[in-house]
Amino acid sequence: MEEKNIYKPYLMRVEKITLEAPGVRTFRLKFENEEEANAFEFKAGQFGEYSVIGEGESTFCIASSPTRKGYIECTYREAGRVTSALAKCEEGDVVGFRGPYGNTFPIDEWKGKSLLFIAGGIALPPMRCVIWNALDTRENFKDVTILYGAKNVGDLVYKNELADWEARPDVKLITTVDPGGQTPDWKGEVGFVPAVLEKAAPSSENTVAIVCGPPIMIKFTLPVLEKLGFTEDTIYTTLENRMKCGFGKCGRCNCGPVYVCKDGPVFSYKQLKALPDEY
Amino acid sequence: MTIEKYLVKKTSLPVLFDKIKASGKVVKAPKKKSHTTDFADVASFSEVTDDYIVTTQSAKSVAFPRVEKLFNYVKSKDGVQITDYALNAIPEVVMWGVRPCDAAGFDPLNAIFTWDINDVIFTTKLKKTTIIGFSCQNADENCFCTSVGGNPGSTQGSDILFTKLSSGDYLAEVISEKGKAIQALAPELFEAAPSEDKEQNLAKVDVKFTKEIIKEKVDKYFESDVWKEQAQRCIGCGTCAFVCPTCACFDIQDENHGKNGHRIRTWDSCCFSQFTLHTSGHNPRPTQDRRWRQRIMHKFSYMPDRINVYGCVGCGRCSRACPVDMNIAEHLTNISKM
Amino acid sequence: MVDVKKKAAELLSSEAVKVIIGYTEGTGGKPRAAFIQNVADVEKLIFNSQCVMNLAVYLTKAEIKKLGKPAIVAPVNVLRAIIQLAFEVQIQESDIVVLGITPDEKLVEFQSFAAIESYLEDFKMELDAKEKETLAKISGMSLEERWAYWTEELSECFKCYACRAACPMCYCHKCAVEQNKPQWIPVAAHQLGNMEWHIMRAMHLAGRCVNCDACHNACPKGINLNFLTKLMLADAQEQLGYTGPTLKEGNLLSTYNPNDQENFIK
Amino acid sequence: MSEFEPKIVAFVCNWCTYAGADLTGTSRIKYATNVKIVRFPCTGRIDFMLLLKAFGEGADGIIISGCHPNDCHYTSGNFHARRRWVMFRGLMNFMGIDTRRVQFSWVSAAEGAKWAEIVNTTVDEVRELGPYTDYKKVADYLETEVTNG
Repeated sequence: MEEKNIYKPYLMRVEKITLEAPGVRTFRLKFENEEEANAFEFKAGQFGEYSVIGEGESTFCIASSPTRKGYIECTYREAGRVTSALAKCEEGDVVGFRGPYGNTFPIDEWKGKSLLFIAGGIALPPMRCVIWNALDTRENFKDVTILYGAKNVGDLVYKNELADWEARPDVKLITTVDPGGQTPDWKGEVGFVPAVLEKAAPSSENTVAIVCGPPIMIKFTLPVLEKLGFTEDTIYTTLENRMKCGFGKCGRCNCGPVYVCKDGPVFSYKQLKALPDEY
Repeated sequence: MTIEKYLVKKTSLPVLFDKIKASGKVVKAPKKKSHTTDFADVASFSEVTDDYIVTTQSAKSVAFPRVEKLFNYVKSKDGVQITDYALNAIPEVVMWGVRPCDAAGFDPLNAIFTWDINDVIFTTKLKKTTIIGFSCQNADENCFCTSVGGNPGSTQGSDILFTKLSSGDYLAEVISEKGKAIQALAPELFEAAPSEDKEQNLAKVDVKFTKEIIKEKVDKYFESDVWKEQAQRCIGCGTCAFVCPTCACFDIQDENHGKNGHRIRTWDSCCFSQFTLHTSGHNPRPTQDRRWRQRIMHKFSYMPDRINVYGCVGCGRCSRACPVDMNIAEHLTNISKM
Repeated sequence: MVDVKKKAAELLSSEAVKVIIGYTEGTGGKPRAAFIQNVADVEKLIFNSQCVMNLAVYLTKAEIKKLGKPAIVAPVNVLRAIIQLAFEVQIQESDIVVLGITPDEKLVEFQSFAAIESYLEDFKMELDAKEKETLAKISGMSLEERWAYWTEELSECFKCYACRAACPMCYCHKCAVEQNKPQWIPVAAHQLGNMEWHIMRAMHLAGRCVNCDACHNACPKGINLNFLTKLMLADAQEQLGYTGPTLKEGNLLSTYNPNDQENFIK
Repeated sequence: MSEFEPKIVAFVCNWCTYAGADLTGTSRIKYATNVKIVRFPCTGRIDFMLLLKAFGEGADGIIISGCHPNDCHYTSGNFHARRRWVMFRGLMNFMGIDTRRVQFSWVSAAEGAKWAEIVNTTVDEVRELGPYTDYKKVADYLETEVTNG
């Protein structure tokens, strides 16, 4: 085994900061060290430990697609100590990154199938990597449908990209906001994600559904998907649990014997059903 | 290597001890402190005590200390500079007076820290540690090593194991190359093996259950009220985890000192209510019975399933230290009878 | 004990309470807390001089609250904690039944918290001779010796927070030591982290500590951390006229007297 | 060898002492430059942890100052603070933290001269005591220790 301090992060320069929604930012990070940049590889669905040196580490997925080389992106909402410190970072600042950790979306197995993405609120970022990965290799897939909902219009993240997807003829985008969250000029749907999904009724034939969102959304979306004919091994989600190390040592992310950091974060609905209720 | 047996006279022990000290190695041994008996740096053999069932804390801190600097950093206007952990500065340490249960505890720790990814800080420290075990002549009601596959004279994990014989002299079993290296410091002290049987000089520890039975039961009773019943009086401190020889859960924190700082690893415990708490306020293990279940399941189900080793060596430290008498042997015995 | 058991059985069978929080036989001759929900189990209740754990710590625990209305076996240290908790609005008179118990195991019934308060008037919260002696011994050291004593003593701490978990007054869901915006106290159990944790603990218990020694009894390392709170108690009594937990006045540090001493202020 | 210059941190209330210190300046009264002033809304807001942080970061002495009794902008903040300091001083002293290095005072907005005097005498006294290393050493623990149990 390589004798390397596994806790030592790569140093990354914040190249670009995008304010996505109140308190939600996307950082584009570039390696300080070119060798590290060249050696770095990841796949859609993996996560990392991002750190503000002096404040600590925080776990987020890698929100950019592996098809876009030379940088990684993360999107986070300001909440705890580390994310508050990240929010104070400016372009040009240096942050730490360890990773990539965890498993990946089985995107190679999905070739020739249609993809249905369903996301709620701040849960679009963990899915964005696989969306872009699919769109950058668009020829491998049949229909691509994205259903994205948030509490209100302001909370929708990646507004520019939503507009891109909207404009693309090869993507069907449905956006929705919770009742009362719409603005006068809102053109999308109004309603909760499960209801909008039921109304849109996308075909389940030869289709994989990728769902990510708050537990309550997941809880009500899965039955709708089953009703639409999706089976438990054609539905995928990505979990998050509190983590410190990212590689199965710190002892807090496990759901029963399954470690979200090692066996996840990507799980099929079939796997999810077998997990004890510890997520 | 095969185990080599020798006789080491009672009077030779201090000589051996001094030779080890003189070799420049750091020697930690059980020492009577103001309130407890624990491993500590000792100046001379006279400070070493043999009057203990087990030390209050386990020997694990030699490789997994309660605070570990992972690396240092300096922040400046232009960025950050990281000074990596100096692995070559780790000293050679001899742990003297380690009980067989404690010595066995390094196996599960090692399994955790090398699971797929090698934690070189831990493994380098362990590599540089020599364990001189002393088998047990005494046990108390909290001991249950024999129920989890150990025994009071087990050589597992030790580099040399001493067993006190009826004459007061010691049977020395040299188990590993590291043990041989210690022997080589004073080969003349290691005399021809005694004929006396080792077993009759060991403490008697009754078998209360087997670890396999516990695994079978806990796997079956994940959703059971037994966890609630057992955890009722648990007050959610971290004592059990901190005295445990195999508990490895940790937290990672940054500590600043002006522009300088360290990223450190500190002990943490699955019994703390905040251990799994998400920033959003959601807690996957919201109640103490879930946390207690995690503690037992981790040791007796998840670890054997995932890394092929049980996470309990039966030292009974958690039972002795628990402020509310959460006696693990009692709880496990009850589980085994379910 | 007979009348305590009888009363406990009555309360359970009439469903006046759902659980009796008391002491029972533990392992190795040690008593432990018991949560008795069946009349048949009332026989398991015990009381002796070893029952020093402060059961009041369970009154604020969510898992125990879920069991339903409790009756609690309460020697003086528990009674004091109940008064302090009541003053801090952590428990309501209607939510618990208090079964007072004397050192010779006699039942003392209380109709109200006020009755407990007046009962406690006969048990002034004062340091005993031995405690005073230890305080005097430490205070008698030179400044350097005191600092050396406490850094040595507290360096043993590995921050398992058993002291906090066993303390009936430490009921905060998120302790100040866990606040990390900003991080007041280092998380790590090194000298500074330990020193500041124990100073903070003592300060947050000033005028609230009921001197039950639960913290010290819980400490796996046997640290004399209870003498920090004992010192606070002695100081509060001597300098601010503090007498003990009460339902009437505010907490020591959330109230003031315009005539408080200020000989140290220029 | 240059003479030891103590580093003093002053935690002061906005309404009285900070204004008083302002007056010291506008009155052109000279006083020791060793002091770094940190302004708070009220002495009642000055947490005891701040003193420990100051010592940990290398302060040799600390001044805590606010409104005279009955003059508090918020009526009773200074009364509460006074009680806290009674208790905290006792604890510091008991633990061997040098309370001679912590000076409490009431300085009103009109007492520019008193502020100068408090600072000057505190600086002199702390200079006499020398650098405060006890607490700093504990705070530097991680800098010096490689391993610990």
